Amino acid sequence: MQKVIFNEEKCKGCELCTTVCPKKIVYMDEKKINSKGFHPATVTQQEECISCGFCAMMCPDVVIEVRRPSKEGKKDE
Amino acid sequence: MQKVIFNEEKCKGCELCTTVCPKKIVYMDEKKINSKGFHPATVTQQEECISCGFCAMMCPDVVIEVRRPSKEGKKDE
Amino acid sequence: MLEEIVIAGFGGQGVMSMGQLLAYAGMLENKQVAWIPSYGPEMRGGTANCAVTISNTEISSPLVTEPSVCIVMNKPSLDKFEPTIKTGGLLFVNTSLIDAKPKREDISIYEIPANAIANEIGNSKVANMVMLGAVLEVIKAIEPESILESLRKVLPPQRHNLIPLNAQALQKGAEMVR
Amino acid sequence: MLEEIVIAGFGGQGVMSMGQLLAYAGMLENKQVAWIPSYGPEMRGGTANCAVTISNTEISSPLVTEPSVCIVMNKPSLDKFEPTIKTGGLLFVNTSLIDAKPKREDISIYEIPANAIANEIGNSKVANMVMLGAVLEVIKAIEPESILESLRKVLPPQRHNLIPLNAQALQKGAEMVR
Amino acid sequence: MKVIFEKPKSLEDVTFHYCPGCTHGIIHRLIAEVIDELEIQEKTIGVAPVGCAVLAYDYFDVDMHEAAHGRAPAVATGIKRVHPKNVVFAYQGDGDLASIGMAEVVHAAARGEKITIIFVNNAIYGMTGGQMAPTTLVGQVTNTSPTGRDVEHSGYPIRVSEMLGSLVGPGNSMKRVSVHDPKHIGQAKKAIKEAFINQIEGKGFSLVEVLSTCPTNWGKTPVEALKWLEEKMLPYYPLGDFSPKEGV
Amino acid sequence: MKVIFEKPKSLEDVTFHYCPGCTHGIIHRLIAEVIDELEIQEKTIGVAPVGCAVLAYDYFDVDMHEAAHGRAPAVATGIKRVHPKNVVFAYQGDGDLASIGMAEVVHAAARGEKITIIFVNNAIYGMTGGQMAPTTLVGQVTNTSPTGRDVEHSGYPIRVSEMLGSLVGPGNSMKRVSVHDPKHIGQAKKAIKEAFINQIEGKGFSLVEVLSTCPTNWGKTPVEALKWLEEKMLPYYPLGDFSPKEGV
Amino acid sequence: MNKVLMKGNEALAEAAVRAGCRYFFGYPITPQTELPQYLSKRMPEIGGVFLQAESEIAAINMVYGASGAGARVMTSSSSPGISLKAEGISYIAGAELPCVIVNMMRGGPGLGTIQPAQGDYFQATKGGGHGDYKLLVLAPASVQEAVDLTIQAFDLADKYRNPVMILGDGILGQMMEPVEFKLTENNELPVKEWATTGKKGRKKNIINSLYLQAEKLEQHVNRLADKFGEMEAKEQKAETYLTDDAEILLAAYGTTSRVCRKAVDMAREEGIKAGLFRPISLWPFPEYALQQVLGRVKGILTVEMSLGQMIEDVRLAVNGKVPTDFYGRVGGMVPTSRDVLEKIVAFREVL
Amino acid sequence: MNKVLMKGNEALAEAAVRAGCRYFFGYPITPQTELPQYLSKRMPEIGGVFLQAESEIAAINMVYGASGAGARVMTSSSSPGISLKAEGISYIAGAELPCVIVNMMRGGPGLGTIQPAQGDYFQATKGGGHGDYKLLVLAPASVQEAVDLTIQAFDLADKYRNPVMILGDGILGQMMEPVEFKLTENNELPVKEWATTGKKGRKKNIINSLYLQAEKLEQHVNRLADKFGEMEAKEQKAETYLTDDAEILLAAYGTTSRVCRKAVDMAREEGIKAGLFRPISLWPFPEYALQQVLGRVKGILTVEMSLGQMIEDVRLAVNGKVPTDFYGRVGGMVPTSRDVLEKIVAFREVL
Ligand SMILES: Cc1ncc(C[n+]2csc(CCOP(=O)(O)OP(=O)(O)O)c2C)c(N)n1
Ligand SMILES: Cc1ncc(C[n+]2csc(CCOP(=O)(O)OP(=O)(O)O)c2C)c(N)n1
Ligand code: SF4
Ligand code: SF4
Ligand code: SF4
Ligand code: SF4
Ligand code: SF4
Ligand code: SF4
Ligand SMILES: [Mg+2]
Ligand SMILES: [Mg+2]
Repeated sequence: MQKVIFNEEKCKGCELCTTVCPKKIVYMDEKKINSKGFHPATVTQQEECISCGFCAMMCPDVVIEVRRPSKEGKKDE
Repeated sequence: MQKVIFNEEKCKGCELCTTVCPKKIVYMDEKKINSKGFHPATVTQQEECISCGFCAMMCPDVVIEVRRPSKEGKKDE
Repeated sequence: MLEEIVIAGFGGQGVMSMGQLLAYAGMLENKQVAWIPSYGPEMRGGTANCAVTISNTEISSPLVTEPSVCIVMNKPSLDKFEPTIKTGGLLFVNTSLIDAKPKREDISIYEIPANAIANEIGNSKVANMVMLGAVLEVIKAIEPESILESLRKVLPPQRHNLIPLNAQALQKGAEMVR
Repeated sequence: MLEEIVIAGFGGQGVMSMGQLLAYAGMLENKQVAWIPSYGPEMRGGTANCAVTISNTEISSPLVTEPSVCIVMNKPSLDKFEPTIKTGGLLFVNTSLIDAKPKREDISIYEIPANAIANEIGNSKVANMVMLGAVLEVIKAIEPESILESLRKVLPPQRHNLIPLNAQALQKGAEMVR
Repeated sequence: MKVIFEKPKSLEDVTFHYCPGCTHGIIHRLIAEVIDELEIQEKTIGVAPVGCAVLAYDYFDVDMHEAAHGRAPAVATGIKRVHPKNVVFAYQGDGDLASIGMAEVVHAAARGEKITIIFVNNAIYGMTGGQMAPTTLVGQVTNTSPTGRDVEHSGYPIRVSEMLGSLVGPGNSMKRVSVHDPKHIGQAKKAIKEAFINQIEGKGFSLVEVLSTCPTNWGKTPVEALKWLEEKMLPYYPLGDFSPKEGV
Repeated sequence: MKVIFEKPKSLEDVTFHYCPGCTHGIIHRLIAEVIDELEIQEKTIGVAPVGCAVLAYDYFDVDMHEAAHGRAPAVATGIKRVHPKNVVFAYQGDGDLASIGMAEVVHAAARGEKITIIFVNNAIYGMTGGQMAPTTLVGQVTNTSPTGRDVEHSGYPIRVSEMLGSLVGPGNSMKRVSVHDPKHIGQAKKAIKEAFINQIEGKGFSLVEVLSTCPTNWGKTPVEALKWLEEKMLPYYPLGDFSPKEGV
Repeated sequence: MNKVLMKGNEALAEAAVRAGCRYFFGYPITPQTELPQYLSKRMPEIGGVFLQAESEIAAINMVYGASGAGARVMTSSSSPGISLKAEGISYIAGAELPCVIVNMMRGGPGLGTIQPAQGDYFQATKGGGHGDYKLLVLAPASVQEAVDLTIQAFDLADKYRNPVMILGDGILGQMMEPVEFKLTENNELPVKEWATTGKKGRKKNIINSLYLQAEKLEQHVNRLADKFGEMEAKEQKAETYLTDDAEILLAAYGTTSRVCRKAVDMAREEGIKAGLFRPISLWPFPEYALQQVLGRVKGILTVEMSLGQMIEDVRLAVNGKVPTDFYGRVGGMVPTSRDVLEKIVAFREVL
Repeated sequence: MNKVLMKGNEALAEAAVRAGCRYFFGYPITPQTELPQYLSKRMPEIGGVFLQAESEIAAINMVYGASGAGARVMTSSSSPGISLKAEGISYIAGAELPCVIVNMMRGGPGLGTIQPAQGDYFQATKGGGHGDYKLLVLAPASVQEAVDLTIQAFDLADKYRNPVMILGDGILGQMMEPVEFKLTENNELPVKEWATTGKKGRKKNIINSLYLQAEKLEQHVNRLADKFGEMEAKEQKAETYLTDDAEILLAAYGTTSRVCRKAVDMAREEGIKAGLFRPISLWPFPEYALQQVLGRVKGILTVEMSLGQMIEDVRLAVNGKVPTDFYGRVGGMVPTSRDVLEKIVAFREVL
């Protein structure tokens, strides 16, 4: 279940998203490097994410999409 | 004894001086006409003048010179 | 027919409107006309003048440097324009305000006490129309009726009551040179 | 002697300063030199390149469109500049960052794993100097010592401690093509 | 799954040319979100400045007009007078608006021109590589104030919102916001929305001054830059509403 | 006999080209009186505007520089930076200063430029024959606002002193005065003197806004014009000191 | 008869209205101020907008915005004010937008004087602003022609998506002559699909002159060049007067052309075969028309109210084939027909 | 050896300092920004003033004030910024004040691009501003020449009391070459009795370009004309390269002249007798020098980074005696020597 999705090709590695996550789960993936030469930000502990959207609000490059799981019992909209 | 002296050639007949004289002695001399075609302002009742300088302060064209008689007993400075 | 007319005087003597009326009347008579003001630095007070050209054929230049007719309403204008008049041209002098005499002998001179006459008929403001009446009577280029027709077009309706006065002024002016 | 050198790479790889050092050293050797940056719209990130001309005689044009020597530090630069090299010219490829192979057969190609060597001697930032060492060894136009002399003039005193490292990098680069 | 956050429709799906961490990108997004939310994409006309945001016409998916340096308010005025029912906004930097374009913005405000200006104050000339701006802080080092902005030589930085708010203009609106953290980003968006609504309701001129970073020319990392904004800029540029007091 | 009042030394003995009753002449005289009283005739450099006062260089007996329309503050800045010990003043009309020259005056004030500006606000463009100025009153008929200045179309008149006073500038001084009667003329002179002193003491930028008449283009006699100034202009343009509050 | 007696400035303003111009942005300056003043009354009557801008720079940039928004729009000024518009004009030309710009020239340089002059010919025809662009420049010699050319100017501007300048001088602006407005109001204005009107129902439109990539800008400028080439081929306009047998050809535009026309008459009276070549389009300069009347011409005398500007285009057009001479007055002075006649006589002697 | 390796912009700035310039007013714009940046550090060191103005207009008017006050003063900008200075430049020329104005041209029109171009030749030489005035326009082709001409520029400006423009392009500004500053600091600047310094001990001075009376303005402009005539006689500067036996003559200035010089070498290698005529002063255009090298020339190819501007002056100078052709790149593109060579070959065939 992907709550935060990073469009890694667009990421410029500025790290702003990492500073605002209340769960501290956004980190720079030093192992990857995109075609512009940046290490992209990412989240692996998706389950920790509370879908607060802070990372996305802070991202200057519209890299991040955030979703919230439907309430239990409801179908995905 | 000339307390107020009008440089009539320079007068443009605007009448501003006439409105501020506390003694109401400044008037437009309809009988004269200067080379620019204006009736100049003037004062004939020089003795009435209290040398307040208002007419000169108000004149936009530096037409008027004002003097005050020396205090009695003093020589002209 | 080609008349190149210069009209000059103090600002406020109505020299600009005199010129415009002439041009307007010429246009009404299907003549070619042009009117040029001098929009000099002397915008505040001082002298004003304009040039009117009236012609039966296309006007090559509307700029008048050697007028065939010159109307001077005050002394400085006489000094300035008398020397420019074409040989054989006409000079109309408002003797009410000009006591000096023109010097040229190769032109025809008409002396009109325009302000005096205007005052006579009751309004010093029509001195210009008195002058114009005299000019039209001499040059015959424009009918006085066309001037009145122009006035009717130019003046706002509420001021049409002034037209008889103007007609009278034109008339009086004409009489002076008959 | 006329060398027309193009140096290209990512911003941050030190291509501009490589070019300036070359020009400076050439000047110290009393040669004619010129350095031109491309100050394109790609000012933020992206590629950077400059051209250096070194000559014994007056330089007619400092603009280099057909380089005799080309140094490429990354892949986009290889793609862009390989086709421009003069027949018989030299191409220096930083194989640490470029895995593609040059295609031209009418030029001499030198493959230098510049970043790898720089890391070896302890500082990835001197990859450009490694590259430069190799180039100088081949073209012989400029003495490595002049490069070091230039560094001494250009660097502020407190950073002169970096000079031995740079010397070593030049040296290592040269070894690669001996 | 409900999408909480995605690219707004009025923003083109392209990569900005801005430097990493430059908050121009955030501000662009906020404007696009507001346009989407107000459902005015089809009647909005944007004016791009000369400054780092010069390519804004490639980023907003609305009709766009590239202005001359500093003249965006005049260009926007021309557009608005032709299409009074459309929504016209201009995006300007501090060099663009507060230096070369000072006369144009003061007069657009004085006329109560019904346009919206998003004024990005990053205390420097970004595009030309870091020269002093009229909003550069006292003591701030730039490429043309190498020893720091000196009051004796260059005076104090201009507080644009306060200055425009001092003009008589009962329908005008001037607000200062910041984008240095999510909370302030939320407030900034609200202010931008209100500014557009001010225009749509025909009240008058509206301007939102957004404090923004220029990591590249400040010589800081993006994260440091946000901190600098908060610590140095906020005290001199207080956030708030500087709209003219009612009454003439 | 003691001379109470005569032509100041720093005024040339020529006839102004101004219309009868135009208060430009009074303001000229006050400036010259102040120069005389401060004994700075030999080190004063004046900058003339483009406006009715364009010939000011012929009237003041000090070194003079004719500026381009609206640019007097920039010209004065150039002079002052070259001769920081001289006294530099500029004389500007409301079209000159508040319309085309808005950017230059705002920036001279923001820089705290040590110059003095005498700003003659007559609510109209005098020289070009009576067009609307940024200071034309609401409802005032001019040649380009034939049905009266309309707020919806042209906004409210700009209060220059208040606006410049809103800039941070601890050494700056902005005052508004009038010349519609001898009492106010006295106050105006005092303000002009203080503005020059502010410069001489090296404190900062100083501006005196003088409410003035334009009988010709207002279509009034000189006496009516003074009355109109008093009755119509004073309520919108209150006299007083609008210098920035102390503190940054 | 539908003629009315009007000042050049006012007639030109009314012509703009008749041509469908509904937006005017300008700033007062003598000797063109009657033009904005007229429109400040006229525009509201017809639902148009007259806005007095804070400066000439603001005015030209408002024109830029309004033109991009699809309007027929005009601005006017006189010499120093036109200098201030230089950057904006370059932008408008670069962004390929139509508009009409009026310059009623006065004496320069600097503040100069408010009297008439023709010292801005170079500025108008060679480009006062930066970069390679061209204005179509039309120079009326009478109030009627000012009206006719103004109406054409709006159509040409739309046709080429290029600014058109009407270049007159203080005399043309202040002079009254009878005029007839031949066109009834033009209701069918061209549809402008490129304009910023809101992207409803179509892809977004961008008005722009920036091309960061040199290659792209070169393409763009070359496209402009093609357009300029087309204008040069199609839009040259000139009038000739007694050129068939002329041996001395006068070349003059606008006000001086009328002075020269009279000088030609005077010369003919003295038996001198003089003729007049009057460029109506200053750019493109009517070189073809000039080349065609060279037949018996032994010399060309260019007369301008300048130190000699159009003379260069005359020389370029004749390319050394005919000797040229120049007579000019400057600083607000207007040459008289008699002066020109004297010059003709003197010139004839040295030929 | 006293050579240093410097960027054109910085070398030019330092040259100004060496020439005694102590006042700089400017506004940032690519590709000249290094120039003000350099002076923002340098001026305070030597007791001078660097002031970043609020705009190009403010900058040129500060220059106007400072120059009137007697200072050696400079401003610099690039194309759109120079357009904005047009009115101010006309004022400065009209008021007869000395100053140096640098234009590092970029691609236009409009916002264009920041890449190099030569599209402002007309603007510089024919007058971007209104009215009859002329700038002395100098076009360096190397960093050393930029230094030398800048130093001369200040002297020429003072000599003629006229603004002098240094016309370069982005390449000249950004390029590094070794330079030598031959002059030591010039301490003996001319005394300027006309300057506004306070009227202590003398009659008042007035700096002005207004002459309300047309007669007075005409006198003034005619005096300017005399001065321009003197400059035309004395200040033409050009360089020739292999022109003695040249059959094809290239004409180019600044950056393109260097491209052409190489093209001449390449052509000579192929046995084509090519030569180069390089104007150094663009105004006055060095027509005498050009006329002198026409000897065996069969055709002149003008090469510019524009749609063709200097070509008009070339044509005016040769007055139809030699056929001319043009090759240009625009929008920030720079012609290559090989392109020029191809053009030479093609041109030779049609001659
Ligand atoms: C007339 C003109 N002058 C100067 C420039 C150069 N220029 C481009 S952007 C800019 C300043 C940008 O600063 P700002 O407006 O603060 O925007 P930022 O880049 O900081 O977002 C300047 C001076 C220009 N393009 N045109
Ligand atoms: C660049 C430029 N634009 C316009 C003008 C025309 N002009 C001369 S004075 C003036 C306005 C004068 O009004 P103001 O400054 O209020 O002075 P006033 O005459 O009322 O004293 C204008 C628009 C000009 N000379 N130069
Ligand atoms: S949405 Fe909130 S919790 Fe989830 S990664 Fe982003 S900032 Fe962290
Ligand atoms: S904020 Fe955006 S661009 Fe920056 S690191 Fe995070 S995802 Fe990447
Ligand atoms: S000085 Fe005073 S009292 Fe005397 S005339 Fe003048 S106003 Fe009247
Ligand atoms: S105020 Fe002066 S100008 Fe006016 S009437 Fe009196 S004396 Fe004459
Ligand atoms: S230079 Fe500064 S403002 Fe411009 S994109 Fe980079 S960080 Fe942002
Ligand atoms: S026009 Fe007005 S401001 Fe100008 S001199 Fe006349 S009254 Fe004074
Ligand atoms: Mg900024
Ligand atoms: Mg005024």
